Amino acid sequence: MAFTTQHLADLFAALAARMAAERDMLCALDGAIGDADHGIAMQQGMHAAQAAVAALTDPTLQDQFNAAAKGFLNAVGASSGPLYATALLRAGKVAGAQAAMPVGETPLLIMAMAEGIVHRGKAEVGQKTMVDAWAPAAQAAREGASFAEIAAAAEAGAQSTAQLVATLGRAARLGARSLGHPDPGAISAAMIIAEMTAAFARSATGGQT
Amino acid sequence: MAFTTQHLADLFAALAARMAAERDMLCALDGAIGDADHGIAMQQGMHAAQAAVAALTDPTLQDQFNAAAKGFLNAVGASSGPLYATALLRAGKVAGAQAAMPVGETPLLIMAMAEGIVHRGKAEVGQKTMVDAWAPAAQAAREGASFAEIAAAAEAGAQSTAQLVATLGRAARLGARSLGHPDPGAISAAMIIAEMTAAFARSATGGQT
Amino acid sequence: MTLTQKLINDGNATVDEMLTGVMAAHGDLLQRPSPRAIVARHGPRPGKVALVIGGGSGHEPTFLGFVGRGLADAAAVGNVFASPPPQPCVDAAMAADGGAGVLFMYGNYAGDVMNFDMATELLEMEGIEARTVLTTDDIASAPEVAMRRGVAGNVFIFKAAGAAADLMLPLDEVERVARHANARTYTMGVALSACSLPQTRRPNFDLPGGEMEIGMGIHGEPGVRRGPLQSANEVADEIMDALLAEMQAPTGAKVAVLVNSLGSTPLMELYIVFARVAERLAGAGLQVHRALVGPYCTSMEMAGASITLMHLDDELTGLLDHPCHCAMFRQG
Amino acid sequence: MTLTQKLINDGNATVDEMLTGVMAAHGDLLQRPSPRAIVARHGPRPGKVALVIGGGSGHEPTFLGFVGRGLADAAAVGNVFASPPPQPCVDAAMAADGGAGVLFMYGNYAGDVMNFDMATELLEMEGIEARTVLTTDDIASAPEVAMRRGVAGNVFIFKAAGAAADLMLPLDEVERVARHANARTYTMGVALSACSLPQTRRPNFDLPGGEMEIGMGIHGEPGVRRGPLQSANEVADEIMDALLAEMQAPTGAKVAVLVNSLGSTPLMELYIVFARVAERLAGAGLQVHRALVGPYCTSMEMAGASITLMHLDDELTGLLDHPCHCAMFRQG
Ligand SMILES: Nc1ncnc2c1ncn2[C@@H]1O[C@H](COP(=O)(O)OP(=O)(O)O)[C@@H](O)[C@H]1O
Ligand SMILES: Nc1ncnc2c1ncn2[C@@H]1O[C@H](COP(=O)(O)OP(=O)(O)O)[C@@H](O)[C@H]1O
Ligand SMILES: [Mg+2]
Ligand SMILES: [Mg+2]
Ligand SMILES: [Mg+2]
Ligand SMILES: [Mg+2]
Repeated sequence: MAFTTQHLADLFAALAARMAAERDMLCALDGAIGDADHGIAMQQGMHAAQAAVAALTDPTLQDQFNAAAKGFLNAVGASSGPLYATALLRAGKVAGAQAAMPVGETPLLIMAMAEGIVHRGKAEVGQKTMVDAWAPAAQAAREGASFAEIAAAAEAGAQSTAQLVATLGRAARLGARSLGHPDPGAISAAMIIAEMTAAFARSATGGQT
Repeated sequence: MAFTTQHLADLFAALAARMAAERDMLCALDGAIGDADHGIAMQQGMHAAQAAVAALTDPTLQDQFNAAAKGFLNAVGASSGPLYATALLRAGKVAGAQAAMPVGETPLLIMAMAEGIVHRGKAEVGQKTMVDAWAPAAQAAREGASFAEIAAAAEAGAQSTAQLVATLGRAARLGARSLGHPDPGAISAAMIIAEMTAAFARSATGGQT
Repeated sequence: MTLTQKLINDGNATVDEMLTGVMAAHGDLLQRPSPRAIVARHGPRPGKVALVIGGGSGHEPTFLGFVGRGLADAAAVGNVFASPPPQPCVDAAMAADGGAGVLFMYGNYAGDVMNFDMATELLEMEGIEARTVLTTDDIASAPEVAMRRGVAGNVFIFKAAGAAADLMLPLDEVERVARHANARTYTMGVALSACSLPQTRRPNFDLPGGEMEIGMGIHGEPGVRRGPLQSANEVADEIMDALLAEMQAPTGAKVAVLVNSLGSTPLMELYIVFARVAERLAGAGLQVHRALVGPYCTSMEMAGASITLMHLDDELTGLLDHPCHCAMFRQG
Repeated sequence: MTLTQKLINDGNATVDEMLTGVMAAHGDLLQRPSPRAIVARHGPRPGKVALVIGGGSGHEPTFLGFVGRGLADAAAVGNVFASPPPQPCVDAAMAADGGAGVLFMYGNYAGDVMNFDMATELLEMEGIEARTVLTTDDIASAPEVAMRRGVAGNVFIFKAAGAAADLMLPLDEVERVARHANARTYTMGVALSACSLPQTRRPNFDLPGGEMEIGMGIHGEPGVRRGPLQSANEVADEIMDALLAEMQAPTGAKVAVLVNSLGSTPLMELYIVFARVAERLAGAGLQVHRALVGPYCTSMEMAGASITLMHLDDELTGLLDHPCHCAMFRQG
């Protein structure tokens, strides 16, 4: 079974819809420890990514990831922009200039995105950032876990950020006062990973999106 | 029985206390058709008048009214300032440079104040201003009505302003929209006249304030 | 109901404490000859008509912010939303007097008229001639011009008169210019929230969330229409329709524009409004010669904005272009 | 819960519509080479270091209001409270480049650092050297200076660097001046209400009536202490105690002071605060060389204020005195 450009286009549409639906909730989370705009950044970013991908005519998977990266970055800026743009570019490199990739290789996309985010933001696990969702997901992927397990690892990592003290990003200045509040970027990351793994799983069963 | 400088000093103290107590209510009335500050103007004005009078050493009645006029005007400005300053100066002229006046002549003070207010503001009865309280009170005084009747005339006049359309002052621009709201200056005028006539009546019975 | 959040000490002392701060910050430009009179250090001079403005506080930078060389020579400062009493008007006039007469300019409000008129009588006794030009730019405040309030258009009207005085024109001329400027200036505003007097810290009217009031006065005097809050473009269009109809300027005419914040409406929103105003003016074939955008005539923390158009001719254009150097308004 | 009252059209279009208005109002001073880049018409010139500032919108007049001859050559404009992406930073830098290098200056926020750093890499490919000086004046935002946020002190810090660039100093010198200015600038603020993003129109945090938060960031980032709203003097004293302790200036030293509104706090309150600040400075034996009072670095309609002190030396004094002519900030 293959993960095709059609599947990827549908995935970006799903991500845009999901971020639009979660916008106000993510803003509220950011309001507690940051500047209340994370939901807007993710909604605008994924909307732009989806639109940029939809505008392509018979692209390769890499074309799609590159267009999504550029669209996301230029629409958003902020912290999320460079982080997700780098992540998506890395994913594009892995997917390559082809119209489809084996579903069995899609976990590499999660790993590549996690690396891109760490490369750009220099964050380590435990600093209360989106890395706390991406790193465990990548780790699970590396260990050959199922799509469901990868998503679960991301979700657990995201939830764990409530117990962490931020040392990077806007929340860093809060120190101990960031305790008890999950990191908005980690929460949105878990949602993204959930959408991605669900799309991979659907493509595995050949199911239409 | 005489109305003495002691009675007048006590009257200004009573007026200051009354305006302080009614401040927020008068502001609310002014808020409906004006700029919401009438209670502040009357409270500050009567407070200053009372303080200026208290500062005098064996004054005549006219000294007291003049000091009150100056104190009120300089503390307040606004519309109320010139109107009440002029009213108090006129009252002082009538009271004269003496330490007491016959209680039977005190209605002349009401008439003089009403004249002063009309002189300064050029308002006529029916224009929804404090004149709608002062004029009927002065008319009753002219006709030899009792103190209670004078106060009642002022109160009736003040209440009648709710049915009037303003043509002077801030409320004038409202036109018909000022209908239904009493004029704050007329309401405070009725309170002042009530305090004054009560003080006159007390002095008549020789009662201490 | 909670009290409005204000950074103050004593609600009855706000004006005097503000003036202490103004003098501490701008002592190089301003003097304070008496507690409620503010005079320009570099404006008044022998032979020059003294332009003296004033009114209630709470509209800062109007009035005292416009005292300075090239604009007003002095300002009389009242309590919040209350005309100053006659004495500060007299003090301001005497301190600014250059022997060429005094022109009082202020918004058309019953209280201000009574107090400044008393001041004029007192100045007569001092042998100083003081004349008065009332500003009446708020087209929403009454059908007849003579009954209208003076609001944000003061900035342009005072500026024109101040320039005429700075050019050493005689009192007759400065008065003529002032009336001419006022006659060609049109303002209309919209309120999105109330403001609160510092003494009470309670909203001076209530405007439910989701509503706006078109034509509301800068003291919260009721306006002409209350309705659901509309978009910036719809609001700008409603106001511009009224202003353009009133102004009756031929195509090709030049205008000065002020998009003013009533207080808490931020620059971002003012520029969004200005974008539409500029479109509408272009559509009407009018040229924007000068544009001011910002808080020029406020009502403390009231949310909302006003739009002012001054219909320029060559004389007014030159006067608006004249430099001025005030503590809160700088040009040229 | 009702939505915050804003005079806007589309919550997602506020920044672009604002820029349309800014260009309509200030086309004589500003250019817009790309949608989110604003460049001074009269600033950039051959041989001059290009000072390029930028950051999220919602702080107007910061940043774009400080673009003009004598101050910043260009600004990159982000979404509300969001760093601009790299492209507008590149566009602003290329438009302002005079062949003597580019200095990026902006507040120290994770997002801005990532985006401007990407822009720097892109400029390298164009053969343009861009350096960066982060502003870190918010003493409440972290103990270590390097982790602190840049807030209202930007006005003085950018002003000093902009003057150095206008004086045609080389990149090394402009960078040195910028770091020196930042190292001597200290700000702390207090919030009395939240602000709302135009997309959501919901308060970005909740601060119950009767409370204040000391040290809150200009994006509503939580501060150092929340407590009952105190008097202007108590608040000013708490902030001044902290600023003076950080600044460690010897008696007789000169300072520049900014009392800044976060948005809806009116001039009356700022001057009441300034009165106390001036008292405290006099008490500490410090001289006020320059005082700014007004909305210079805002958070849309947030209520509150900040106090900034810049510890001057002869070099910084001269640079602050240097004239500048920006759309929203005029001096000399
Ligand atoms: N250096 C970093 N590395 C990884 N993630 C980061 C970093 N800095 C911030 N983040 C993430 O970005 C999120 C905030 O994103 P967003 O609100 O969109 O941007 P901003 O903070 O500029 O408003 C944080 O919740 C955090 O997860
Ligand atoms: N020309 C006038 N003659 C008599 N009373 C007047 C006149 N103009 C205004 N008033 C009175 O003044 C009152 C308002 O006083 P106040 O609120 O203290 O002053 P301001 O209107 O300047 O805020 C009105 O309610 C009205 O009764
Ligand atoms: Mg954020
Ligand atoms: Mg009133
Ligand atoms: Mg008033
Ligand atoms: Mg942000």
